[in-house]
Amino acid sequence: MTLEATLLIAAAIFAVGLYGAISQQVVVMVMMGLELMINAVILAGAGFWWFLAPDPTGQVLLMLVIAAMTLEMAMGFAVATLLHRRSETDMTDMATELKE
Amino acid sequence: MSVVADVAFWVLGVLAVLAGAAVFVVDSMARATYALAVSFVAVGLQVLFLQQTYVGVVVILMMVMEMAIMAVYMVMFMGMNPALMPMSMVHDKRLALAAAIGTFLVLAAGVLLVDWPARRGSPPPDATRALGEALMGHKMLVMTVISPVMVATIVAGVVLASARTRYDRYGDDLRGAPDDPQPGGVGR
Amino acid sequence: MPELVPLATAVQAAAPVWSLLAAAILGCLVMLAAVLDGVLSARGNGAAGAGVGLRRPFAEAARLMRQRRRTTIEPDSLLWRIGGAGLLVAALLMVAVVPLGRWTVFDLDVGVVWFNAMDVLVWAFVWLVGWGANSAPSLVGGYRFLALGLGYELPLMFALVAPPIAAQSLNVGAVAAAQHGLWFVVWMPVAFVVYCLGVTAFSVWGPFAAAIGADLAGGVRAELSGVDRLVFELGRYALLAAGAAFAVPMFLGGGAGPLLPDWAWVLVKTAVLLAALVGLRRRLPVLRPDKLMEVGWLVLLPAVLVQDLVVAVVAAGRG
Amino acid sequence: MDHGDMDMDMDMDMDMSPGGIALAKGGPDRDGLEMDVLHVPLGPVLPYWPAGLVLHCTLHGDVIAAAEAEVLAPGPDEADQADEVSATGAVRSLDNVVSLLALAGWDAAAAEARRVRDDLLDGDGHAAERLQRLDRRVRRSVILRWSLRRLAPLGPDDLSARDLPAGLAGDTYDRLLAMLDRAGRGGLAPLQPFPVSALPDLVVGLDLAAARLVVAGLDLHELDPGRTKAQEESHA
Repeated sequence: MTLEATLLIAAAIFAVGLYGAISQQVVVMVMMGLELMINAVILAGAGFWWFLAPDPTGQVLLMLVIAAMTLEMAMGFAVATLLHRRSETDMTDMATELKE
Repeated sequence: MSVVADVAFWVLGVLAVLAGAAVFVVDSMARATYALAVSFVAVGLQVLFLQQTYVGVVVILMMVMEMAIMAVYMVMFMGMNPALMPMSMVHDKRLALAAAIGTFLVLAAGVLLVDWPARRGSPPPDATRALGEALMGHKMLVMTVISPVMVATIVAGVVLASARTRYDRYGDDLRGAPDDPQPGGVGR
Repeated sequence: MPELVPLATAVQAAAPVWSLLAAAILGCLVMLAAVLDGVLSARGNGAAGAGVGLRRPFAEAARLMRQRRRTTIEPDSLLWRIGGAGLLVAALLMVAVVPLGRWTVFDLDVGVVWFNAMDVLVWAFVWLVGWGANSAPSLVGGYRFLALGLGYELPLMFALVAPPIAAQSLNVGAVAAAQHGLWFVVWMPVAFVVYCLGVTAFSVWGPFAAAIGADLAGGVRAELSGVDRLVFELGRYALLAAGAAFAVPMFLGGGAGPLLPDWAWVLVKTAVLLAALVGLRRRLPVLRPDKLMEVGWLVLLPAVLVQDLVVAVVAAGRG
Repeated sequence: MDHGDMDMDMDMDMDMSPGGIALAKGGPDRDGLEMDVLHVPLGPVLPYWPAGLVLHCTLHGDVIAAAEAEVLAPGPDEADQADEVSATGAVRSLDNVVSLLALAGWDAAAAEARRVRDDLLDGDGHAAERLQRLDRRVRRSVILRWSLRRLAPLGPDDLSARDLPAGLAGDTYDRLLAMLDRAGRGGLAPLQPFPVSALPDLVVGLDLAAARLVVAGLDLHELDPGRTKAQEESHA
């Protein structure tokens, strides 16, 4: 239960999330990859707080990260629904209207 | 006592990583979603071990509810029926794997090589009360920024996602009874 | 290496002996609820005497134990089993933070938030039971439960917020101790009613039983048979009992009361509230999720927010 | 950035059918999304459902997107139907009241209605007085009114367009009260057979729960199969 252990686990989760975010084709699965990455950030933040700087006001950053994760998910679903309705597909490759 | 805590911490860590990996390996959408939920619960418990009880329990609370709703979206968008079917819609898997392993190695090297400083200050006796007073005290700005952003997200999410808005229900002058196929609960 | 003082004491108290005792008490409450439900429905159907009602739950349990398990085509049996057994686990985890007099299995300083996290687990478990069977009625039942959840969850969360505001702590023991003068149920009636609705809702009971409705051939439990069905039913009773047990420290003054010792008062109050909740089942028609959604957001939520405002003003006033 | 050697190792073969059941096809949903289409027949034999009626529903989730009604039995033979019409009329109306109350989830009132129906069937003396008590109890329930109000409202023009009897006017709550009155009056004026072809568009757009409440509220005694599919093909 040392700082290195916490950060190693967080790095592993981050790597898994990165793999998912890059390799998956479906918008919803990419979002799950992003979720895992933010999850790793939360764990790393908690580790830093406890082992390095247990400042009373330090945890507010984690609340901010959790809020950011929720917002990202909500907007992700809204965009995915819009995408699904517009172009009948949710594959990231086909959704390339903005690309010139 | 701390030996049990150490073992439990490591077990939860490995569980979080394996459940996270399972999300992209497993075939059925429901299993992928709830593997992610298990990964989050494991991380939440780990944060609990790191003495931030409120943050840990809130991570569990929020993520399980989010995964319940995400399961609805997964089934809706992926269109899979509950049967387990081979589903590997990935592209350039090797590139992704290489990137992921590379990142992990870089991060692990950083973690192990940097000599982390000693701890500055001592943890507050009651971390939850400290968090509460911080949120309501010096860090009030965080609350005043997050809440309007959340409301904006709710409104934007509904506007983006819904196809049939109030002008379709009430007509252009927004008066009269809504022509919904089924009546709502409050008579609007 | 900084040792973990606060958590160690919390986990220390969770020696296995105490958790077994908590499980046993929950088991007794479940039996009380099942017998009471049997008697009420027997009397409701005009059956002869209460004897029939008394034996019904045990006869039903024996029948389900012997019944061979039926299965469907391509079920997701892993998730199906997890969902079925999960209700009992969630109920046990809820009871862990409830103080029985002086003893608590898991005296967490954010016990209220822990209870809320556990009742959100029930969302996942009931949907998994619906999903796992791979059959249309049970899948529709699972989605109905989520739709109900969107209606009752936020009011329930804000109802759970009111007592900690007055007690100025999220620890369940502290909330119970803060009611020595006046019980919270007296000056937080709206929060108490919404809390009881929430408890009935997350145990898929009474007016919130749309997920197992008769119009869906039993909805989520349509394909459950044998031991799975028994575990699911026990889970529902256990959730009802756990919800009733948690209401005692939150709204009904914990162990406070004349004559009897405090742990006895906790059990008596839990049993009384459990009996009231069990009585709800046959008396009210079922609330359909699409109807409840608007009522939840436009009626219950503002009411509970006003209740929280009143409690906050009083708590601030008292300083 | 071009994709370079896009090694699409997509191995999604299209004709997968796990367990021998074909995958659900997608269909355009009323919200512009693409929803899986599920064909669920609300079968001839179903609790709280008129006997012999089969409603082939096409479901988007649990919303009925399209329905097609059909009557299995060729139609009751005239012999047994003639004699005790009044008792059967009232008893059948009470059967439908039992169905509606049970589908609305109100077990206590459904059990009481079932007891009143049995008393009425074997001509018990104070069945009428119990029916009065049931009627008062149903009218007093606020949640039942809130639950059934404005569900499939039928105005006079809707009724004439679908040539339905005038007794079915109003929404499901009015029809429930009308059923109770009809049972109270001894069901003297039996409704003429219900044209099954009118059923689908009453039900389309509702979810399963609301649809079953509406069907139970229509007080279906006899079903007029109208022209069966075979006859329609021969005419087309």
